[in-house]
Amino acid sequence: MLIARIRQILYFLHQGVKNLSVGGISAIIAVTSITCSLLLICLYFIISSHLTKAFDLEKDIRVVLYLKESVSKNRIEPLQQKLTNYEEILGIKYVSKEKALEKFHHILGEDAIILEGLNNNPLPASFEIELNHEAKEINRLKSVLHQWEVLPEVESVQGGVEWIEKLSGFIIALRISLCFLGGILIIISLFIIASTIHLTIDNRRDEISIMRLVGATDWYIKLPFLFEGVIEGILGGTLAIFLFWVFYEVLRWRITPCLQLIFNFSEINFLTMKQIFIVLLVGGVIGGGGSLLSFFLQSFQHR
Amino acid sequence: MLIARIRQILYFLHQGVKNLSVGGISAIIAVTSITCSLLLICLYFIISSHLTKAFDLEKDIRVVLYLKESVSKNRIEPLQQKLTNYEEILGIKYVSKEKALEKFHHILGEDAIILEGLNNNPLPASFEIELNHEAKEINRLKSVLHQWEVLPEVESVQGGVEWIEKLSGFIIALRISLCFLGGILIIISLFIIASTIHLTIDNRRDEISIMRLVGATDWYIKLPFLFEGVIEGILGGTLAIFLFWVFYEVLRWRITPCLQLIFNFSEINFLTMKQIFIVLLVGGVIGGGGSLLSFFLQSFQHR
Amino acid sequence: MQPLSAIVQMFHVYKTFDDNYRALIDINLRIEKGEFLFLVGPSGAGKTTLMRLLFREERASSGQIIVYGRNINKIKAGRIYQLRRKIGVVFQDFKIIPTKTVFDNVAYVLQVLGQPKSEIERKVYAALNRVGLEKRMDHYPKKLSGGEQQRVAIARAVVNDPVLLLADEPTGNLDADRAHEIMKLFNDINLHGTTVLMATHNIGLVGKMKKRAIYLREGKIAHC
Amino acid sequence: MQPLSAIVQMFHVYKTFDDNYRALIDINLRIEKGEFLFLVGPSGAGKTTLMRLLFREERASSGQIIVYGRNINKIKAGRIYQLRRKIGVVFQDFKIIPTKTVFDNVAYVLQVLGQPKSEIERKVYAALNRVGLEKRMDHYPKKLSGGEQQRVAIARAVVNDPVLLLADEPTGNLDADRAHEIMKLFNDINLHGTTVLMATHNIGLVGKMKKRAIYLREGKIAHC
Ligand SMILES: Nc1ncnc2c1ncn2[C@@H]1O[C@H](COP(=O)(O)OP(=O)(O)OP(=O)(O)O)[C@@H](O)[C@H]1O
Ligand SMILES: Nc1ncnc2c1ncn2[C@@H]1O[C@H](COP(=O)(O)OP(=O)(O)OP(=O)(O)O)[C@@H](O)[C@H]1O
Ligand SMILES: [Mg+2]
Ligand SMILES: [Mg+2]
Repeated sequence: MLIARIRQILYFLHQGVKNLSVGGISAIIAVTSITCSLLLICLYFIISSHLTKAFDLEKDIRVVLYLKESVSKNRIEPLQQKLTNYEEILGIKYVSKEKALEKFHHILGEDAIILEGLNNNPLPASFEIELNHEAKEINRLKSVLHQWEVLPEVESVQGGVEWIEKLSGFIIALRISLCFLGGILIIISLFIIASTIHLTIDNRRDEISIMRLVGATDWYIKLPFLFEGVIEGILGGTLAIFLFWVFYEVLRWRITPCLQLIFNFSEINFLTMKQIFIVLLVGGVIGGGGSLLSFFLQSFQHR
Repeated sequence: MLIARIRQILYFLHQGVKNLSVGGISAIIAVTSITCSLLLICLYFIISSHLTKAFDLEKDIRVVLYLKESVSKNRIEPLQQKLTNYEEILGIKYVSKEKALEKFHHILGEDAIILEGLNNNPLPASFEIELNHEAKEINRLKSVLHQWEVLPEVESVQGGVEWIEKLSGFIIALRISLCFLGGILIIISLFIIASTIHLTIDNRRDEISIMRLVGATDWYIKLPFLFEGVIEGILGGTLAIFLFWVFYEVLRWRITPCLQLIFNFSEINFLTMKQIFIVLLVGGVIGGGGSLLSFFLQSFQHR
Repeated sequence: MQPLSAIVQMFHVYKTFDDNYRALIDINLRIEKGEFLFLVGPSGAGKTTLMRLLFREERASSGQIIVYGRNINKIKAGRIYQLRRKIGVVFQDFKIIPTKTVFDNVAYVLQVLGQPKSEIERKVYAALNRVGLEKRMDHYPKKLSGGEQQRVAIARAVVNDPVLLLADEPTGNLDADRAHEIMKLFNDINLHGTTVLMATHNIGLVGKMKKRAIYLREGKIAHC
Repeated sequence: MQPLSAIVQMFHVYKTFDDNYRALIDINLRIEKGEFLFLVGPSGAGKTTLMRLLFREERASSGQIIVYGRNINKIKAGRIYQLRRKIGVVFQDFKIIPTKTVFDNVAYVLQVLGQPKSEIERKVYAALNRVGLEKRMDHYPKKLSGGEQQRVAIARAVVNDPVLLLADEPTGNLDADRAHEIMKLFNDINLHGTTVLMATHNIGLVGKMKKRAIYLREGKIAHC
């Protein structure tokens, strides 16, 4: 019984491969359609992961705590200790009044001449704080900043909230747009594949109706097509990944210099193993699913 | 003779429409494939025109001419006159030493306390110059700036070149990327359409070979398919534009707020009439071309 | 319920097509188990339509049809294959699968039943031998002559010793000698227990065989 | 060059298929203008193959074929339609276009020639009438019986009074009466000047018609 089952499945697989090789141009078209669709999905993956990276400006999230003029030097150390205990803090740096003036001098550049007329240093001492990823969550950031604002040593807290608010809004918008684009691409892909396989099977409608007439069950007819679809899908996926890799290798050297100019990362990474696996899986699923779908359409058309 | 020709062409058109209606699902698939492809092209058009707009920051191209401390007030007027003669200049504004200090005060904001200790005003007078579109061409800009630098009244010229150099590099990179993306999309589209029409015609290979056997010339067989393809293409184009318009109307209200945050334009425009025309034309051409192409393939296969 | 000796019974069967064309009118018919029956009639009389009803390629518009003890109107779509596996059909237009070789076309009927490979090979060789096509086994149907294709269709119909054999004009593309051989083949099968219903225009054959014949004319049974 | 009275001449024609199967061996044949010639032979003898050579569906492997004064081996691919327009063919497997109605199938041969609509209608009606299908004009072929489809193929072949009519087993799906009518039709056409070459297994018909017959056997001409 089990052996008979296995023999049957092997038979279906064999038929699937045979159909593929008999299918000729139809099979080639099905495979290349799937390849095109999956190429779009690869493109989506790579754009998606790098765009997120481009705007995920981890180290730029900084906050400055300006200290009151009255805070004496020996109270700096314990305050820094206290702040370091906050788990949201990734790094902290004390900037003394003198250091601040130096920096300001540097920032002004040519205009620094105006500082020549100064009698005393008007700039306050401060802590420059770098926040870790968790703090980017806007509400958490607000609450932490509020705690720091009411510290007796702190004059004012600068930066952070508005910028983060803007940025996270942008990232959300970007994510939504990308999901949207990805969704459209997947729908288009599915459509193309279902159409192609539909046409391919439509090409064989006589064959299928003959099989029915000589006593084949529906599943006996369907399974080889299903396997054929899955094999075509996986072939298409493999081809897509290969082509995308070629494409990637060719373009990498051209795009990289431009990138550094605009974004703050300088290298494009290829798809991860997980993404490659997903592409192959999606290929197999849409190949097989397309077969089933078009078989379903078929049965409506020719009953 | 002429009447006979016209009758023949009407016959072909009629056959084309008839094929379409007899074609059923195949015809629907061909039209929707073309629609998908043209949707991608619409998307390309809209992204392309808006990205260019987003980085085409016309009014941000400014140059500042700092004047020498020694230039007396009565030489300002003639100099301004002289500069206005340059056709590259869109607008020019004189900023006196007092005005410059005021502005600096404003820029520093809270930090303006440092200006309190000043004895005299160290800031120079200047001309803020807005350049017109032509000047953005990098070489032209360089030569104009050079001419101004050597004017006796001018201490130094600030801004412009590096920023423009960066920007134009970026825009070129962007344009190339977009053309590249567009090219890929069009190739994918053509492929999908040629495949679909090939399968559609392959579905009718028996029909075509019978036509040949009963004495039809190649063109007599081809033309109805050609017309069918063109009609399908234009139908697909119309559908694509309609769907894209729906898509546009639905998304406009969601995307607009995010846009203002990132780019300096706040409205997405729909395709121009010219672009709509191009989409329809491309539809017709790829529809007809796809037919011819697959017919060509066919003749290799079945000779 | 019905006597076991009848393999096909038709009661007041009508078949009207979409365009209101009445192809079969009040057909009443009983075919005994093991019988050899001819269906004769001019072109368009309804012979093919009658056969199509028996293996549910078409459904009767009204009336009851009982095949092998089952009312076939009541068979669910998903179970029709069980009926068809008991019936061998030689289609008037052959209905050979163009993408399978001659061997695979005939073997398909047995593969569907899940028979072991060795047995399939034995049976297919035997069937092709009987119709004289053993040398053409690995050819694709497109390459065969009209008569050869018809013989493939015959081999497929008889390969599994069906309970009922429906042969629709099975000798239309065959020369007299070949036709005679095929009739001998059908007779053999009939002697081994298969009921045979054969539609034909070849009155000569009908005369020679000395079997019962039904005459169809414009959808009605004329003689019995 | 060749006498005007011959419409078909074949000199030492061989046809070998890809698989080295020799379907025709050293065929020499001369068909006179206005002749009615039968081509008889068992299944697989090469009858269809011989006809296919005459309208260049296949090319001879060697030898010369002259039809209507032209060496058809030398016709360019783009000009074959000129040959085919002079020849009416009843294909053994009918070759009817499934997406066109009966009327359109027959009319296509005339549309290809650019004939005016009124004349096309007149001729198509007449041809369909001759084969008894005038009532079936607007049907699609799938809905027709085997014999009806065969008659559509016959109507198409004769609709434009071809110079040469090739009929490949044109009565295989027809009852004796219908077959007799078709033979009368061919005879009529023949009397109006069309040369007829008809392949058949029906020795009875051949006997009745009292015409010249060529016997093909395993690709060779046996009698003449
Ligand atoms: N699907 C259909 N729709 C409409 N009419 C049909 C359909 N199928 C068959 N017919 C008509 O029913 C009649 C009987 O057809 P059938 O095929 O049973 O004839 P037949 O006796 O087999 O003829 P032949 O000897 O020519 O094969 C014919 O006139 C045919 O045109
Ligand atoms: N394309 C092909 N490739 C290989 N062999 C072929 C091809 N076409 C025909 N044959 C073989 O050539 C032989 C002659 O075929 P043909 O069709 O001419 O026979 P026929 O005399 O018309 O037979 P029938 O009466 O059965 O129609 C057959 O044995 C056939 O199998
Ligand atoms: Mg019939
Ligand atoms: Mg033949």
